[in-house]
Amino acid sequence: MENLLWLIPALPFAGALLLILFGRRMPRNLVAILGAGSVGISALITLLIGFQFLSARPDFYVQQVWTWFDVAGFTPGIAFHLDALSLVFVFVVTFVGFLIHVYSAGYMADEEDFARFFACMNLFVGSMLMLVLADNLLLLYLGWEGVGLCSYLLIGFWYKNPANGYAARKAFIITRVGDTAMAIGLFILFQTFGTLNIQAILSEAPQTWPIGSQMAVLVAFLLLGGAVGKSGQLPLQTWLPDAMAGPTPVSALIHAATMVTAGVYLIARTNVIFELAPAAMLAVAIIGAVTLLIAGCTALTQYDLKRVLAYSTISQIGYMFLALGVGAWSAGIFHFMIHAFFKALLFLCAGAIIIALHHEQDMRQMGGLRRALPVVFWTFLIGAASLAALPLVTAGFYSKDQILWYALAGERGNVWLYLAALVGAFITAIYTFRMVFITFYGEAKTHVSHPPGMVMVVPLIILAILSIVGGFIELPHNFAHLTLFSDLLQPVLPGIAVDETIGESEWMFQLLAAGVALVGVFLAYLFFYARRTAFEESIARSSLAMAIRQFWFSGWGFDKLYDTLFVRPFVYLANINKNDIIDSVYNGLAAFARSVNKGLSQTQSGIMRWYMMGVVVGAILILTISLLP
Amino acid sequence: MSRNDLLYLMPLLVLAGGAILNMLLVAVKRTHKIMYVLTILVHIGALLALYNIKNITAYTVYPLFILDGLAVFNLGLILLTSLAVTLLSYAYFEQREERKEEYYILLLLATLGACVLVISRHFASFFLGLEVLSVSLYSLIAYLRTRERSDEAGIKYLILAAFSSAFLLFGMALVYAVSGTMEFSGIGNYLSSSRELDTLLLTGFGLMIVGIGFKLGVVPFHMWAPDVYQGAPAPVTAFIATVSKGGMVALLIRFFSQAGGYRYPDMLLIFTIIAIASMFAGNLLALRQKNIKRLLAYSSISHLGYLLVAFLAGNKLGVEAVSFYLVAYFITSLGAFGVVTILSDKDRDADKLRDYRGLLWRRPVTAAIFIAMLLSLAGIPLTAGFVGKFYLLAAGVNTQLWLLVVMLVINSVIGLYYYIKVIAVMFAQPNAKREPRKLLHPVFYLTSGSTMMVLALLLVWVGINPNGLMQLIHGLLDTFIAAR
Amino acid sequence: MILAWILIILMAGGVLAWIAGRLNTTLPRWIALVATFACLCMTVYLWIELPASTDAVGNWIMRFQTPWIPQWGISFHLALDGLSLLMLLLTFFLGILAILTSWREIDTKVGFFHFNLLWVLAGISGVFLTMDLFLFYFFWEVMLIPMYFLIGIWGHENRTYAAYKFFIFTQASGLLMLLSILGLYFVHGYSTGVYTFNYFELVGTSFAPEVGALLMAGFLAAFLVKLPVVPFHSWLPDAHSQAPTAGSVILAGLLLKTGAYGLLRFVIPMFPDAAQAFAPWAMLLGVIGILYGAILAFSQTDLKRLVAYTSVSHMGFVILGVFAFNELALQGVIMQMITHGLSTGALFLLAGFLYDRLHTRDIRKMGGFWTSVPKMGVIALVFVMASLGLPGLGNFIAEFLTLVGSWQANNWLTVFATLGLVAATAYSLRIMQKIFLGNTANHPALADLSLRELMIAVPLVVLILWLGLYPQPVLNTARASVTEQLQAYTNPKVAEPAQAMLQTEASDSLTIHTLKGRTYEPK
Amino acid sequence: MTNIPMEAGLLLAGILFTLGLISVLIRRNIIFMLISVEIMLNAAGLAFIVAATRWAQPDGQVMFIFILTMAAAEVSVGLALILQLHHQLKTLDSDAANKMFG
Repeated sequence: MENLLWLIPALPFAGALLLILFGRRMPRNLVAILGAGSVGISALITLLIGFQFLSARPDFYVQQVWTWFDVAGFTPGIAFHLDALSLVFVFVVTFVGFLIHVYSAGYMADEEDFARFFACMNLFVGSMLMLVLADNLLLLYLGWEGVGLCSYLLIGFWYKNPANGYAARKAFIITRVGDTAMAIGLFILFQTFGTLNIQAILSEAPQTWPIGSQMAVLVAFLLLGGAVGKSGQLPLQTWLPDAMAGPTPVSALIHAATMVTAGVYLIARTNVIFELAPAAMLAVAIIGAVTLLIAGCTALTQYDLKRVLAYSTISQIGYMFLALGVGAWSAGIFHFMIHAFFKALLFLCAGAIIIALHHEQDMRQMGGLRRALPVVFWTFLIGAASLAALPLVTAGFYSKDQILWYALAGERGNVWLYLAALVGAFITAIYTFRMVFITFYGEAKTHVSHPPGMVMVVPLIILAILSIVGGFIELPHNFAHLTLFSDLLQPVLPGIAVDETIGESEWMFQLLAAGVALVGVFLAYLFFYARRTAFEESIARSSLAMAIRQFWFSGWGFDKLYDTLFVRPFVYLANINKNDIIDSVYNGLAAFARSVNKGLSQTQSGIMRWYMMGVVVGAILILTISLLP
Repeated sequence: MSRNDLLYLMPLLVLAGGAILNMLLVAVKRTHKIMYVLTILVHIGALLALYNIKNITAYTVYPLFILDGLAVFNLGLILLTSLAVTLLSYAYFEQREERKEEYYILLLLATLGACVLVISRHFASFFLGLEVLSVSLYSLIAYLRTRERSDEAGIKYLILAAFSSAFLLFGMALVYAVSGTMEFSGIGNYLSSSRELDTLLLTGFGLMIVGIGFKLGVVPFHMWAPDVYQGAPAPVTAFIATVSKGGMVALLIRFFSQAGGYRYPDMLLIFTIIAIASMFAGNLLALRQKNIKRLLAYSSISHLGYLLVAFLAGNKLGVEAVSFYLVAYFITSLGAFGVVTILSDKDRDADKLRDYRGLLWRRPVTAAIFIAMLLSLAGIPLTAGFVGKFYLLAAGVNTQLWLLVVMLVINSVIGLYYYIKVIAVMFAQPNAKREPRKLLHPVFYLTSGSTMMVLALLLVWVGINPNGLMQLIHGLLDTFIAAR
Repeated sequence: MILAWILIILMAGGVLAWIAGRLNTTLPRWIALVATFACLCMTVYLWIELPASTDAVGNWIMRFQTPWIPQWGISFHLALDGLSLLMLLLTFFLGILAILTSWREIDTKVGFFHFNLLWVLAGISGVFLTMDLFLFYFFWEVMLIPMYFLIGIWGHENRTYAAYKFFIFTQASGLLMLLSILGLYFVHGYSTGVYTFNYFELVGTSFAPEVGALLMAGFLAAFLVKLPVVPFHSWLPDAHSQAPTAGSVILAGLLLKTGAYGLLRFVIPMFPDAAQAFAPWAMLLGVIGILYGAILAFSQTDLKRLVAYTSVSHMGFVILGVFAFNELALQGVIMQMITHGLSTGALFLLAGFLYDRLHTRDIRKMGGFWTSVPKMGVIALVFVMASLGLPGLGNFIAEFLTLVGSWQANNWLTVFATLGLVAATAYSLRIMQKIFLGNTANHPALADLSLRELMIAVPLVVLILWLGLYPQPVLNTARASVTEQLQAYTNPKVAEPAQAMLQTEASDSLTIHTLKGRTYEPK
Repeated sequence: MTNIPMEAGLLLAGILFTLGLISVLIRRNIIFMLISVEIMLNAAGLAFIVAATRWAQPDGQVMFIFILTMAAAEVSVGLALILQLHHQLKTLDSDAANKMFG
């Protein structure tokens, strides 16, 4: 069965290829079937292989399809490596991917470039699978860049609006900055180990580098650079909100569920190196913590439904980074999976709303949709609850609680990280329910014209179920103590040691987390559902609040900062040098020759006596030279 | 004079006799065609006579002449070139209503003068050869007397040439006064025996360089060149560019090596300065020149500069390089001026750049030949000019004249600009309406055309397979051992 | 002999095409196509038969030598190894595309055009094949003149200036190389008494360090200008943008590669000491080229000029890799030569297709073409992605190998070179953005690619994908050459006795060469 | 004769030569220029004779005869050209003959 491994990425690729070549001539149904079907079969194969994997419990399956190239002992293969970690990712990618494909068939039904959309989506799924299944870092890099390309293509899907194109370009370039760091990391790894095979590196790294060695830290930071770029973390997060220019299923699949978590995958995949680099671990945790706060605050102020979700994604990935940073590997991955479910769900719901309201994305134009779109409302509510981590019933609670706990009690955790995460959880609850209240409650402002069809609703329901049920496979040890998920990951990701002194009081912190979430919901209710009191109003209207809101709204000014620091100087430099200053050196030489020519031409005056003078001068010069000693 | 002397001087005697015969013929009846054929026959006769003595080891006709490999080679070169000029001349002069017969007499005499230069080993023969050449040239340059430019060119050349001859003669006199001999080898012996150089002697050499430099047209004695090239009829220009300069180069090599000039750094310094100045002045002056004949004049100034590089290298390789380069340069110049000759009409020579506009589309073969010639001047492979330049560089590098060699390279680059400028003009779109000029019967162009074809083929052949020529030069120069 | 036939076919084909051009305008095209295709077939045949001909000397698949100017030790000496073979394949492949793309574009003086085209190809093939330095210089120049005509006659509005610039730059640098060749010739002659231009004999010449440095400088001048390396690049944008499409394809795809080839074939093995001393500077030049070219590319509004500057940027990787002196980097360089030839060639072809339809190269006048020309858009996308180094396409393999290799030689410069990838993203995406994305409102609908154009573009796509996913055949072919060029660097201790042998057995350095060639055992 | 040193004779020749030289440079009339050149040539001839006297050889005198002959030929051609030029330019000013330049 594991021989079918190669089919998992190959099928979406094949679908993409067919769609690129013949898509324009195919009927729409066929396009949709081909697009969703190829991913669906991949999902099925994943299930089959997954069952076999779970029952046999090998450490991993490896399948080499061919040797990519072989130069001076550098022999990366087109080879797939399936272990528990990749299994989780493959599962999420294929299943969520399949659901979103199905959903898209409805969502994009009126689009002209139906085939192009599915081709890109399939290409994306294939690349993403390549990324998570790669057995060496170079192949991973292939997938890594491949998903970047698809992200570019899909953000700019509605290419006729130049702004979308620019957003797509921004996404590509900023992630490329991170990729560059990652590439340099690969160079070092190759130089040190003579291979880029992940397993080989991971097994040799501890022998080569002592803990905290400079090289390990350097490599870890470089890989982190790549991860940060892809996952929209500080300082390379600015592309992700703009990426919402793409169709909503794209946002759901690429910019929420899968691609943006590639950074998480990368760090988890190379956990051994990070374990060797405590400084990098700390950096991961801090980046995560800071990002989740900044993005959360920004999400509070946004009015574009998709932008709120985008910032929320950044923030949630911040949690994952935080988890990875404190060494809670499986907690991070767990949150990734749960996040994939509920965030995809939220995006798809948002998509349903947007299409229902004629591509209206501004929340201020929404309201009262609870009645008009009941299914969407309920599923959205489930997703929102999960995002806000409402205690006990939602999957989000279980995954986030774990992170909070390890941020404090893990051996690398500390109070500050915990506090950041806790505040983040609070903010999350507020902006999530702000969204719910503004969108679904209050009076209806826009008429619903396009209620979603079955194709769109079914994936919503399935994802909603997953957003609740998903959490029950991993429960805290003082509460049913179910560790299916972390057991699965055990061979790949090291467990985390807990500081025993705090360990006693875990329940207190769980309660605190739950309380914070509930308070957040309540606050959102106060501010955005109920009529505001004068006091609340005065807070909201105070100039300080306005300034903060403005600052947060702009994403903490990062765009402006980068604009002035990098983009403008680059464009300025490029533009003033458009005609290539070096060229003028050569033109100057030519001009010099011309002016000499002009001067010399004067000597050819046509007057005979002048010529004679020349002869005489020559004679004098010659005599001088020959007679001087 | 012994029988052998006569045998060895036979090429020159044939030329002289031919000139007299022509003269007599003119007196009897003026027929352009017969004169033309006779002149060709005289050239062939001289060449046959030369072929007869090709395997000599240096033979001295005491005291004036020496016939060695260098001499034979240059005689052959000059005779062939002169023959080519003759062949090109017919169509050119036929369409002009002047008295054209005397032209051939003068041409033969000028050739004779150049031949004398090439084989002389004595001031007297040097002077005689030079003057026979010069005086014939005065008339040749001003031959088309109805053209005002012709007269201007003629008078300029006359006064300046006489002026520089005076320098040359005065220099000779000083050298003679000090050394007591007028034979080159005798001067060499004197120089090698005397410990200290006399001021008068140095002055003499310096003044001689003025005279020689004038004839070579190198800086700063080059200023006559463009005016004379422009004013003279195109075939005569070709003759000046080739035979007149080539004869002087041969003489310079002989004089310099026999008199032992390579031993004196001052002399080398003077020639180095002259070489570099000629390259730069020639090329820079040509840069924006709109008149093809002037452009070629400037180009020839710089080419003489290149030639001096190999001359300064001095050893056998250097002399070989000079000889080879002369051949390449002769072919190329003849070809280039030949094209000008062919394209010229009754009233004026085709010397304006705009006359060549779109030539590649109007007259593709002529244009192709001209392009080949220009590329050869620029030293691009597949042409003789490339091998020649390669030879020069090899000689320079071999003697490690790095300064000169680098200057040569820089100047080749500057030179490229104006050569390809002419080429670019030729493949530009032709002007919309161009009056087809009144031309002679095609038969008249047959000889000119076939001469040009032969020259073009020769150019490419030497460019691709220079073996034969190199072996010939190598073999002939065995009898001439250059001293350095 | 088959090697000589390649040149003969091309040259004779050129002359035939010229003559045929007087009869009608289609015949020259077919003649040119058939001639080039015949050469391609021969080369492919050689490639496929490669393992069978291992009995040839060392890693040299084939040789042809006949005296030319024996007095100077010049012979008409052709030899084929893996590197040359790959370059020839590229030459003829792009040659065919160039002919096809001119099918409709060129309608004046068709015969002469194809004469020039075939002679350029012949010159380039000669450069890739010849193992005699005089002959090398000969071909080096031979390829320039027809190219000059191609630009000067069939080019765009500013063609004369561009043609001058191209010609003068390349000539100037070529002459410096000629000086070095002569210097090498005499140095070798003095020390061994054997005066020859034979590459195999000259390659082991030893000289004083400063002499080596000077001689190398001459060679470098020619190759760096041709490559081109900033600051000697300024001929390139003009020449590329003004040339007709076929000319641009050949310039970018092939002519630049002769510079890279020269570095690999001559500079690296002949001047190991001088090259090592110069390496940091060379790599610095490479990095400057990568970044400078990218910045300039970003600001261009003339599509062909933009692509031209991307070439400057990409060629920076070549010199970076060459002077890293390790197999990874060199293999990367060879891959880069091939893939850049294909991808940039393709971009120029696209520019030609667009020019054909719009009669402008100004990207400010374009936009939103995806709607009407989706096929062209997809193909453009592929090559834009190739140009920014997307994995899965050939250019990625090239750039990655180059960078991995150069990392081992110089960390900091590699970091900056890698930053070039970001800049590459910026300018590459700009192409997509300005031409295919954006508003369609104020543009006429264009016709999508015709069958002929698809025949040109699709093979390129297939090849670039193939090179990206399974480049091993190419790498295998190049491997032996790469190890040979690096002989002096990889095991310097072994090189010493080889040097000694050379002096004792100078007349028969061929045998030593053979020994060198055999040290590598193919797997 | 023997008590006159050679240098004196050469000095005389030199002075003559210089006079001719200066004259040719400052004259604009072509005929005068021609005459001045003749003076220079004759100065050279004088120098030859002085030199021959020093070595008691006839060669110098031979050279002088050659020079005279040549000068005569030159003048005859020259005068013919000058006539022609005068016919065209209506002047003998050498500076007027400057139609070709650059």
